[in-house]
Amino acid sequence: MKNKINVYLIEYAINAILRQKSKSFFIVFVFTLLTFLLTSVFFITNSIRYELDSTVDTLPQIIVQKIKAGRHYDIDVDAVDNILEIAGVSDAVARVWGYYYFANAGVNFSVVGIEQYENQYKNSFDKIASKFDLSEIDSKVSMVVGHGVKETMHDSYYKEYFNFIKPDGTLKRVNIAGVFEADTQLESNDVIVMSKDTIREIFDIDESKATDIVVKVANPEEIPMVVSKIKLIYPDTRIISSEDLKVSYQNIFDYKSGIFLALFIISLFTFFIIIYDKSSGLSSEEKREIGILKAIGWRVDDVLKEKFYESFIISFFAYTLGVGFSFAYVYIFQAPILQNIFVGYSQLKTSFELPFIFDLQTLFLVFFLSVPIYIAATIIPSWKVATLEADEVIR
Amino acid sequence: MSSDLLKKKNAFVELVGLPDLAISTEATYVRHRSVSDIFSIYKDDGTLREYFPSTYAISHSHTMNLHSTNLHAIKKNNEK
Amino acid sequence: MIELKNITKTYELNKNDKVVALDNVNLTINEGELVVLKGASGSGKSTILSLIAALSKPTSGEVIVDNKKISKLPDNFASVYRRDNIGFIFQKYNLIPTLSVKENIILPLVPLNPPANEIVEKLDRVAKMFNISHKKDAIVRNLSGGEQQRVAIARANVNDPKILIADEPTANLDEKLSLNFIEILRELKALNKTIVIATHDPLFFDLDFVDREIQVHNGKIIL
Amino acid sequence: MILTPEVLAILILNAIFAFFGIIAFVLSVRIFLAWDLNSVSQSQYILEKQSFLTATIIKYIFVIKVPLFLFFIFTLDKISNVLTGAMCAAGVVDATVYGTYLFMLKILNIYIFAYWLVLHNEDIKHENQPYTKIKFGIFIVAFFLFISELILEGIMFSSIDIDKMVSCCGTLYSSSATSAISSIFAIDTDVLLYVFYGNFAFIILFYFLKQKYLFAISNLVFIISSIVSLIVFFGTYIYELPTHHCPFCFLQSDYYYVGYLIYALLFIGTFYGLVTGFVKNSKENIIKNYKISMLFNFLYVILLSLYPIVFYIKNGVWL
Repeated sequence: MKNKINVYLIEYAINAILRQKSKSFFIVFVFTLLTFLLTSVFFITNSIRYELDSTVDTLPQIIVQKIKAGRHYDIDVDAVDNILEIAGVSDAVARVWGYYYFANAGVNFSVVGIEQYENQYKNSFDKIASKFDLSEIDSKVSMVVGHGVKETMHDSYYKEYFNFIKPDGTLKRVNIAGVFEADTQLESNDVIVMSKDTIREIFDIDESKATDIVVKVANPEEIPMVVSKIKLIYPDTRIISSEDLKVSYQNIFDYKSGIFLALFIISLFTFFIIIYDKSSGLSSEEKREIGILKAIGWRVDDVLKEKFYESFIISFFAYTLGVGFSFAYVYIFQAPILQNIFVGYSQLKTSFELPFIFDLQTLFLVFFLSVPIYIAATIIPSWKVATLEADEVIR
Repeated sequence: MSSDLLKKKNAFVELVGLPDLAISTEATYVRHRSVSDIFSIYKDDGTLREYFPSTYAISHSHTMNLHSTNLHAIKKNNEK
Repeated sequence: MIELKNITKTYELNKNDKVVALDNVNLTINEGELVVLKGASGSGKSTILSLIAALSKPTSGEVIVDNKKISKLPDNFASVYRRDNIGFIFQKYNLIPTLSVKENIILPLVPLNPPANEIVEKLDRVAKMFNISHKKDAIVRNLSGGEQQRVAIARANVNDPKILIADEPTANLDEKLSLNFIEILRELKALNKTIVIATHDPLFFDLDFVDREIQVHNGKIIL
Repeated sequence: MILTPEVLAILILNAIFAFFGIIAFVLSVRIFLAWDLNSVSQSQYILEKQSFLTATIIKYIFVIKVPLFLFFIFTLDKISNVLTGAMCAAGVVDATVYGTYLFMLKILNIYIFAYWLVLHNEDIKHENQPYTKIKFGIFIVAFFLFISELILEGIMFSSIDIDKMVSCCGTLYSSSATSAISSIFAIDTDVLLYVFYGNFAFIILFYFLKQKYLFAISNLVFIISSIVSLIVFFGTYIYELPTHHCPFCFLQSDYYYVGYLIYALLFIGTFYGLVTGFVKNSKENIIKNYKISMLFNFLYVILLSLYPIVFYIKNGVWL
């Protein structure tokens, strides 16, 4: 058992790869492209998931929705008082929010209502919104919009205000008081924040109804208990905890990149069948070469080892190249084109930066999906080569 | 991500209380899918099929609803 | 030293068609002897060489080298035996054209993974011996025929084998180079190596340092 | 069904393993039945060539299998995020009835494959290849274990129900639980430690006596006694928590991945210990195996013993 690395054999293997320039180039090119694509998809999903995970903890721990006939329905505001009485609940707020479809641009805005004149909101507005005038949101009917919303409204010549169409067909004019900072585009792009009263007017929601109720629990250990109690009081509700959301994210991304992977595997195998074919068809040149090696004393195991080095070097090189390219592509160039799969073709384009995540497991994952499969494709051809009749060289 | 930016983002999410990223706004059920239900695809149109590229990559949860009812947790607690 | 006992070798072309390459051949070659196998192509000379080198196995009979039965060695051990005992000089040099002279010469050493100084030592010895030191880093493809021949001989000797086997060594050489080769052979013979040459080149006949000439005809040795 | 990319990758590699495994199996059967080194027939010659392919395939599977085993644990750890209640790999293993068997089968197979490779290396050192028939015979048996591992793995992943609550390792490996594993907690800790260190003392004794069979057997027992004592006693000191017994959690980054070191030491130490008894070997090789086994077992014992000692020095009490 010699564990020393045989430098001369590696040198020979590299020479053998370089000797077949066009074949090696083809393999490296396709292999790099495949690993590049796969790694890029993983990197993008990882970044998006990281973005979600880093903010999910600030969400309210529990969201209570009313379900009627299997569909989401407006919940009674009175429920807040009952929920507040449950031990462990530190806060419960009835929220009003919804989607406003802006037909001109063909997009949905997420319209979120907040309580007016609340100091805590003003503080956070200071932090996250620019061009913002406090007095204006207090005195007039106004809203703070995301960057994408502002752009879309501008395109339709709404610069100072916007006319919402109410369910009865009349218009509701709301002034644009401020814009959320571009930094938070990934979260805020399509959001409009305005007072609850204005929202109720636009969507025609009764004072006694709300979209959902968010509940804050001081001790996270108590969340399941609180959930079950709410469920007992209101059997017609669906209760989502922030823990559920996390699990749901993980599932979604795994599921989706899993499907991508499943499709990807087909192209991977096609490639390896080509490799198998290419490495099985030996030129007389190659046959002679192996014959020489065996005649001058190379064992079958030595030839196999050399062939293994060859395929390992070429596949590992291409793997590193592919991963390197995708690092640059995703994190330096922000994944042009491929990003579209994730952001869709909506009109409200966000421009955002994918946060840099170094995830060792992804690298392992892509490694296991490429290098061993490639080496597997070369096992049988290598064996055929290594056990060729050596006496042909002198026959 | 700088901690400053992270703080800003967290402040925004806390204000709005909606969990998802604004990267798919084509259909209501894609944005904030975690707080919508599996039927919400039909809200836009009864015959709608998933056809947006972004619903392919990011869609509403497939496993969430069973979970979110927390039936198991409740059962467990009731047994106790 | 080398003993072929009742060797028969048949090649199966297909199930019903067999070619008898060697038919009950007995041959003994002593240590330090230079033997020339003569005969037309297809007569069985090359088969004898490949049996001595354990490149192929006899259909029946035994090959014994240095008191060791090599005719039934498993593949890997046959290779080790060749590496330690046999130097090969082929008809077409059989070098790897894109490698340098140095890399070609050390090829037999590569699987052993010896320390660097051992490689340099062995390389220098044979490169000096066969007058190729000055071209050590040249790519083989760019060398002249004579130089390539010397590289091939250097490679065959890099492990200092006891037995040298040459298969039609002068078939691709002009007369001047062939005479050069014969001079080299004389030197090798002086080093007390056992040399077996298969050839039909008349230049080898009646040389003063050839110990024996053996005529092979239709798979049989004619004395 | 759980369709994460990691699980898919494992399944794909399993498919490749199965494909090559079947080739190796068919060839092994042929070689096992018809191997005759003295024959000069064409068929024997072909068999000799095929033995190279079989050996290459087995080497390939083993070389990929070992890092893949770590990746498998890695994956279980990741899936544990999705399964509510599971905090680490143990929860996932317990999520289905197949988990525990799969795990044991995986470890067994790694031992068998490693054993096969040692046998193979020894075999090809000799001109008459004395172990060829035995080693391919062993592979025929190993193949069935291997295939059942692959099938079991597929079944396990497909039967994990993401919506099902699973037990966290806290309830699995605690003295109050009633699972099969928990029965080991009935053993008195003192007795267990006597067995563990006593076992190790026997290993040292047989090392100096050079009793290779006894050495191998005491190594075999050592696998069991060390894993049990790891769960019952040493684990609690790694976590510095008297109630935490999980043998998987210390594979996580919170404990500096020390678990990989622990299991690697144990595997290498006991494996070479077993090799001394089960593979006929040249004298110097046996001595080398003795030394490797002794060294790694020694490091294992030292490493584990350090945890309680350091804890005692730091806190002045035992758990």
